[in-house]
Amino acid sequence: MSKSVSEIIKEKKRRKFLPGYLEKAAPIIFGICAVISVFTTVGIIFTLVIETITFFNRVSIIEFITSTDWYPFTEKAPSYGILSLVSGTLLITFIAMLVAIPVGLSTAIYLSEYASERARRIIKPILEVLAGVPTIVYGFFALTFVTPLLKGIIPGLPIFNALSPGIVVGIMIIPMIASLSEDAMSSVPSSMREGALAMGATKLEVALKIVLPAALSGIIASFVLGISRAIGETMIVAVAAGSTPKFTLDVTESIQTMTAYIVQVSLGDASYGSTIYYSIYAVGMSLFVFTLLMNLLAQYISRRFREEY
Amino acid sequence: MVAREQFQLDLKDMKEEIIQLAKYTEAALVSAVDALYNQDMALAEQIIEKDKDIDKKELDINNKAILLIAKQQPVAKDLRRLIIALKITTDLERMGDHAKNIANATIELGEHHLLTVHPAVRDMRDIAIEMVKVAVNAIRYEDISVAGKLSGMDDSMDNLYETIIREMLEETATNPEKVQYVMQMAFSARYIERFADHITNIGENILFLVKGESYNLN
Amino acid sequence: MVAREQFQLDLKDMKEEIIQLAKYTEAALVSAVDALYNQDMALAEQIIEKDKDIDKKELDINNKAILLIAKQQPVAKDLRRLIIALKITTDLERMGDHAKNIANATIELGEHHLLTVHPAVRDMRDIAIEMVKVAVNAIRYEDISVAGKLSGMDDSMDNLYETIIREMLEETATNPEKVQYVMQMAFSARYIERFADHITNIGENILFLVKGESYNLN
Amino acid sequence: MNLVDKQLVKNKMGMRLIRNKLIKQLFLMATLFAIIILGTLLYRIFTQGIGYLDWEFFLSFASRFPEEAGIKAAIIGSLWLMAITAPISLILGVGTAIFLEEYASKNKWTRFIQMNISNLAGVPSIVFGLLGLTVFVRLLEMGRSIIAGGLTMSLLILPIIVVASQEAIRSVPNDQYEASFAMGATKWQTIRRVVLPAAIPGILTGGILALSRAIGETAPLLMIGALTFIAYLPENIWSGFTVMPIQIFNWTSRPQEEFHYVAAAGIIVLLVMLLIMNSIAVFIRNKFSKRY
Amino acid sequence: GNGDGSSSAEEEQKVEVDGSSTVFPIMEAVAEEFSAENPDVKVPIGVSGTGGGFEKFIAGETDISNASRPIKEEEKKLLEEEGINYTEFKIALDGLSVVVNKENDWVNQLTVEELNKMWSEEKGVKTWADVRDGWPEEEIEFFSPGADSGTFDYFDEVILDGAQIRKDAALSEDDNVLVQGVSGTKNGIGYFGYAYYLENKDSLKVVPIVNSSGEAITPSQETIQSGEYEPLSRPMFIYVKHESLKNDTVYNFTKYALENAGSMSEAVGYVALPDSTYTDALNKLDEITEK
Amino acid sequence: MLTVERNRPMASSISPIKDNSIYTVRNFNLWYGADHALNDICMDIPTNKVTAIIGPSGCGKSTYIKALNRMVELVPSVKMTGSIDYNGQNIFNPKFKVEELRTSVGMVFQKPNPFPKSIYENVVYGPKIHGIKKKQILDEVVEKSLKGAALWDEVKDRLHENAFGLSGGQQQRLCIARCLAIEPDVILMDEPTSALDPISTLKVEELVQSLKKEYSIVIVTHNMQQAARISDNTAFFLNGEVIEYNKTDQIFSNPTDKRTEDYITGRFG
Amino acid sequence: MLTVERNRPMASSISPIKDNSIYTVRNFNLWYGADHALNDICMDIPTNKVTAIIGPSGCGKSTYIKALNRMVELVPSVKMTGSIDYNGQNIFNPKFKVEELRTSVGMVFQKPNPFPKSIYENVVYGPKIHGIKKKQILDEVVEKSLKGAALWDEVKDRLHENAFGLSGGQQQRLCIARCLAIEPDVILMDEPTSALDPISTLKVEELVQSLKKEYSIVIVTHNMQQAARISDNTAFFLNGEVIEYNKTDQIFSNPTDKRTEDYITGRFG
Ligand SMILES: Nc1ncnc2c1ncn2[C@@H]1O[C@H](COP(=O)(O)OP(=O)(O)OP(=O)(O)O)[C@@H](O)[C@H]1O
Ligand SMILES: Nc1ncnc2c1ncn2[C@@H]1O[C@H](COP(=O)(O)OP(=O)(O)OP(=O)(O)O)[C@@H](O)[C@H]1O
Ligand SMILES: [Mg+2]
Ligand SMILES: [Mg+2]
Ligand SMILES: O=P([O-])([O-])[O-]
Repeated sequence: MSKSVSEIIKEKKRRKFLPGYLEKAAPIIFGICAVISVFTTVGIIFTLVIETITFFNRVSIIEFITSTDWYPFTEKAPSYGILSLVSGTLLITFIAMLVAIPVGLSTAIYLSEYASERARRIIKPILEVLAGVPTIVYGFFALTFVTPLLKGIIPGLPIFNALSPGIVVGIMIIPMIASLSEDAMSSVPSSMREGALAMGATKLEVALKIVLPAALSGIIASFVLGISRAIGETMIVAVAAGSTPKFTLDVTESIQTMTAYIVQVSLGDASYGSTIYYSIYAVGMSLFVFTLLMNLLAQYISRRFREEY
Repeated sequence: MVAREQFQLDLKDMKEEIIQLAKYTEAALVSAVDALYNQDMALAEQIIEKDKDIDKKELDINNKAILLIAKQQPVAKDLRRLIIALKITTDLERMGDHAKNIANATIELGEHHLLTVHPAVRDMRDIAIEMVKVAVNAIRYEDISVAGKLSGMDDSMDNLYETIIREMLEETATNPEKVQYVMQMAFSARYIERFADHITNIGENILFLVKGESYNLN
Repeated sequence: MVAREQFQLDLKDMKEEIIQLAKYTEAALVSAVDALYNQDMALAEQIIEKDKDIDKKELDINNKAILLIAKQQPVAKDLRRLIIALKITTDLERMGDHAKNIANATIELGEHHLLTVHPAVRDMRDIAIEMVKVAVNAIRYEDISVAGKLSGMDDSMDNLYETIIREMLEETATNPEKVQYVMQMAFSARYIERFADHITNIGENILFLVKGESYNLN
Repeated sequence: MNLVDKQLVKNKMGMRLIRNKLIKQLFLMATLFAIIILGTLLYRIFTQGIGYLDWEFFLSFASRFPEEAGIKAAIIGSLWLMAITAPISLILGVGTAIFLEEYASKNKWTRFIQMNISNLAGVPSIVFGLLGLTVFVRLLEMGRSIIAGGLTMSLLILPIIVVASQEAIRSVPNDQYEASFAMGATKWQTIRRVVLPAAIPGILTGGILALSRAIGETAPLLMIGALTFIAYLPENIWSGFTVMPIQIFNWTSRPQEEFHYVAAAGIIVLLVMLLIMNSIAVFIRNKFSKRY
Repeated sequence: GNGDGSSSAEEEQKVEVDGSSTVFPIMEAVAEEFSAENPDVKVPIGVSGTGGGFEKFIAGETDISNASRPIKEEEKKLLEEEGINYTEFKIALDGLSVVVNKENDWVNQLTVEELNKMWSEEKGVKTWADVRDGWPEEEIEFFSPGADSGTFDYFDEVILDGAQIRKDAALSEDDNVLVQGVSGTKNGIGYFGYAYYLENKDSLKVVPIVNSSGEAITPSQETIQSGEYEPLSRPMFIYVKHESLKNDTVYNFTKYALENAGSMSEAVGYVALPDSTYTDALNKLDEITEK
Repeated sequence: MLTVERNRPMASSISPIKDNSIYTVRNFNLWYGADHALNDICMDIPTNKVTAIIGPSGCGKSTYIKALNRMVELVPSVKMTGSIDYNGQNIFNPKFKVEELRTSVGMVFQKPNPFPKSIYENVVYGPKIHGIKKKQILDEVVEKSLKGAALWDEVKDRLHENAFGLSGGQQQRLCIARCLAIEPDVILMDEPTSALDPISTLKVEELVQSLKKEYSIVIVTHNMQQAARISDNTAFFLNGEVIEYNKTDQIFSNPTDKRTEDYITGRFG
Repeated sequence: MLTVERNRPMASSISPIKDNSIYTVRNFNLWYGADHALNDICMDIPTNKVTAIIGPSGCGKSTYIKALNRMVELVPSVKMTGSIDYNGQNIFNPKFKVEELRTSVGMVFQKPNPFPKSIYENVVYGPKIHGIKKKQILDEVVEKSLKGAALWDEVKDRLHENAFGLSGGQQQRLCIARCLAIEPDVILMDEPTSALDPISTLKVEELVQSLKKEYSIVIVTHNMQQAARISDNTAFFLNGEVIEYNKTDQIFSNPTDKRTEDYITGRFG
């Protein structure tokens, strides 16, 4: 070598200026990126709040929060009681989670603890496809397949009901819960499994008493995401639950969710500037607050249950 | 916190065994000198027999020390403890040999010879035994102040030895026929002198153990 | 793959140094016997002086061996190599001492004494030197077949020694005034005999090195 | 003293093993349940749609005749949308992730941003539609253009990408940083040459999965008023556009049954597209995932 | 008239259409044909709903707004405020068809009063027997388009006079879903656009409605066009911005739409207006543009 | 699948002592797919002794002890022939329940792997899954096991804190306590100190030596001095074979096989 | 922030030899928050020697060598006083660029940490970030560094394969090669063999010994025998203080301080 590397390096050092600037610019650039995410939230809140204020100038906020009647379209005495939309949303979410959590979690446990590596490699992508099917497809699946099936079991079940779309929303989020929970469970170090197996534990005991608790925060995170998806799901409900806002806990009744309402109005006839028009922002705001609370709760829970390893 | 408990115990055991061995050699010397004085052939034979035990014991301690080195990776003082165990036992074995040599000389001299043993030989023995005791304490307490004493004692031993040899030679000059006997006697004195030298070596070893440097007390 | 290269080198160096030391003692013995025969006081003095080097060398090898044990955690044969290094050097040092003792005897005898040295002492020396050579080979090649030979040689050494002592005593009987000289002479023979004993010890050590068990060749 | 009753342990063993077996079957059934449903769904879609799936379908615009209706505009529209969404969301998302993981000191502000992001990930897509309508379409006067749709979608999937990228960056072991710093590399050099290359598989996988969410989304685009019929291809980011899910939605709500089959054909195309994207993600995951 | 305006060179050849999803199929068909003849012209059509369409129309974003109901007062006011002049054109008719299940062999016709009685919240009809004596005492199930659709609006206005529709009616935004509902429910009754009935003739039974002249009329091309089928026949509109008509492309498209609306609406399942209506409309168009 | 392939004459290395054996391994072979990881192992493991297994990386040490409690079966591609008798029963006998085997044969792993639970819960995990529910017994078990693992004094005041708060050495002793809680007969240890610092290592080593009064212990280690320090017998593995199996003192002072010597003196193959 | 607090009389342990020193550390103190991790360190590190640092876990060994190339600053809560001179220049002098320091002071870590790139790319990482782009020079650098790290023969035919395919020991030597590529003067090693098996450990040890001809090496280890084997001088740390710093032979045969002796003989505190 003509010149030693360290000499070359010293020479280069003397001549370089640019990296210094890059070095200083980088955190600022990335900081701006981060701030944009904050702006997104600000944007959402700003958007929602402005229009929501207009709405509450016309409709009493008390009525909005406490009334159980949601009949915005009657010209004579429209009533805006969000509770019926909330109950619809909760009903769907509840049914969905009732389906998705046991099935999704069971699937996750099966894949992570029992299935062979090969089976896992095949089944997981299949489940992910299930997650990718457009929701409108699920909607018709609920209406034309699940509802008739349910009618066989529950005679007199109306064609529009909360049960069928609830189940299908559940089916739609099974892959999400299964896949994320499986990720959480398979990232539990195998040394822990070995520790338990070596004491004579069965696979079931390992799964339920070791892996599940250790992966709990990840699993709860998957539930939360699932619940968020269920709350935010629009098309399935719009197609199969009817669009009758009702304050009810009866799963056989037709209901309407917050999201379905927003879509209904935004595709519908209500004129711009009408109270109905502003009501979608109020509903959107409620939805946002709803998910915010949910997420805070979830974060609290997952912090509480986190088992560090 | 006391760590390496087992190793500590092993080292302690070894020390005890070494002290034991020292005591054997001491006993051998006492018996040997007694046999010499009393022309006690049986005792002499017994000493020769018993020396085998001492040899075995030496081998034993040796092997243990080597095993401990192999298994415990000792360093510094621990290592020196084991190294001097090897050295001290070699010395002790030689001391045993010297006692045996005296017993051999006793047998060589045979029963009923008329030669009186030079009384100072007893003094030599006494010094030697005193030295063994000192050495045992030095070993037991790893005490260099005690070990230092050995050097002085060895000096008086050397003086005694020279006196004895001189006086015996003078005697030979008057009793030429006794030459062979005197020779054996001289050798015996020499053996005790060598016995003491080895004890001095033990002292040196203790110094090495404690200070980590080699000394020459002779 | 050769691992622990440095350690291997260190072990080899140590072996060379031991052989070197053996050669020194050999030379010392040769000189000592020469001085004895030729009543060469200067040479004797020189030997006594040189013994200090041997002592230093012994200490040196000793320390190196201990350091290597401390630093390299040897086990099995490696460990035995270092252990016997300790033992062999002790023997070699003693062998040097014996050469020195002969030189001392030479000085004690003084110049111009009329005593002729027993010619067999030369033979003893020759056997001893032969034994040193054998031992050096045993060390160098870690060869037990060679080491085995030492036992036989030591036996002829012992025989020679006994012959010499016997003949000298006979001579004394005729020349009682020479008693002191004979005694020195006898001691000298004894020193050579001990010299050989130590070589036999070296053989034992090589056996121990190779076989991992202790033997007694004496 | 034996505290553990060995006999008891032995006795209980049988029951435990049986329970293990039974519940395993239960888990297996749950897994099969999901798969059977998928099978049913796909079967229905394929039997309906396959007849309409020909070359023409890809090369034609929408039409009032089911036989002539095609998905060209929607596919191209979806691609345009992705062309906007992908770079914007990736750049913003990865940038945010780098900021949060590498530069931000762990204080209240970063915690706030962090919480904000994980919260955004849970906000329903329709709310993003409202945001896009108000901010991009109206406030910034972008109209119902590709850019407005793309930006809306970008914001929608931004949190997903941020979280995935953070995860990927965080999983680059600390010793990699140390190695780089110890050679005299600067922070930015370390990020660019060590962290990002190592994190890229994770980022891409997360990114593709997020994009496949975006490509199937209907609601927010309905909100901002994406078009339904266009008989031409968009020319630039200011053009109007339609996307596959909207086209499918439109077809399904037609009275003529034939259009429902056309919709099924559209769904097949969408599914295949999703499948391709997922496979790419899986491929990246398998191919580039490095074990530390 | 083809573009003679010198301005056409620099103006973009584009017509922005948005609005009702009901009107969408007609305009889609028109645009499809128009584009085939004028490949350089772009006619994007959105479906923001009638209300959403007007919103954009008011914002000045569109040239033509499709509507399945006439413009409302507040919308007019806003347009006025914005200074936007426009003209309303009827382009087709839809006959809201009242249908029952195929197995329903008792309902052969219904009067407006009966419909009113059945669909009102207050009147408390539960079973068929409550509607007309002799009909079975089986509970009726109601299906209706969503409350925010033009179809619902029209029905509500014409039959219920704007009163509250019964709350137990199953509402759906998607008329196909209603088809499914009625054809799958023995005691179901519902109403929706004529096209949805036409497509599902085989699985549904349409109910003749007694008109103001006392005749029970079954909805069909002829009865709707001729106006016999009333009051459930409703017009559909496009609103065109005057300002846009100055652009030849828009003018041409509008003209083309009015010329072809009749045939196109029939093609997609609606009913054409009488020819004269289109002729009048074309005249009006020329008036506006002074051509 | 598991049959004794052939009956070769028993090697002298089968057993270094004449005591009772808890394990009798005969002609045991193991393959990972086509990879022959253990080759014709014959080896008796004595009761209440510490048996060390040493050998270079990849020689099959872990595979071997994982075979002893059939943990190796968790690897899907594993095939085996030959027999392993535990207390006179072939562990591959279909009637022999693997869970039972693992209950009486405890295992401690290279990296401490406590469960992410409290110290208390870690220890009672075993008893609990085996159906012991009484709080009082569990409390006793915890105290006894932790004392047995020489950890009681250090943790008795924080039994309900998370086990991850313990130091590495404490975690490893906790894993040993967890293992003691079900009162096994044998404890298998796979390099239990290789993740620990020297102090913790010494503590665990001392623990192992004190445990052998009540348990038979098999310990894999690639720290030869460790094997030398704590074991009674040592087996040297190379390329899946037992090269030499003998009293530890013998192995470390004077091994019979050249390869053993090369290995223990750090010269390797 | 960085001032010489007081000028205590220099301890005899500052330097075991009279040679040139590459580092001169005086009264160096370091705190993690309120935790006093290094206490008044005075220590000269000689050129072209291997200096070992031993001490129980948590005594501050890693902290100390990370202070030598200022990697310790990556921990936000760190505060320091005293001086560290590198080649006569105070490394905390604001003019002294930390990147330059780290360029001439290489570091090798406990766990081999190659980048997930090809072997070639790993080695040229350093030169590349320092602006060397010429393929020909880079090729030479790769060959030279890999040869220097005694790895060339093993990998020369697969330079473009991923470094993760190498064994642990090879990875560690690759990390050393990577470090050599920018031709540092000093190499700091923090327990470079604690994650390696015995064979790899020996290889790395031998490499270290051969490297000292050209580099000054500081190696942290808690394997005392390793320190004994490969270092020229050894410093014993305890609770953030240098208890004894002397020639290695001296430390391991006859340490001056009782605590040193207790530590090296395995008796601790
Ligand atoms: N799960 C596995 N699949 C395939 N081969 C394996 C598996 N586990 C180990 N092997 C192979 O079997 C052989 C023995 O591995 P084993 O883990 O038993 O070695 P070891 O002696 O424990 O080594 P180490 O000291 O590194 O832990 C090795 O060649 C290894 O590559
Ligand atoms: N990042 C840090 N923040 C706070 N304290 C730290 C940090 N790193 C180390 N310490 C503390 O400083 C002291 C010295 O730690 P250091 O890592 O230097 O020890 P060490 O001698 O290298 O130990 P080991 O042998 O375990 O690596 C310890 O008490 C440790 O708890
Ligand atoms: Mg292993
Ligand atoms: Mg450290
Ligand atoms: O889409 P609409 O026709 O119901 O307004």
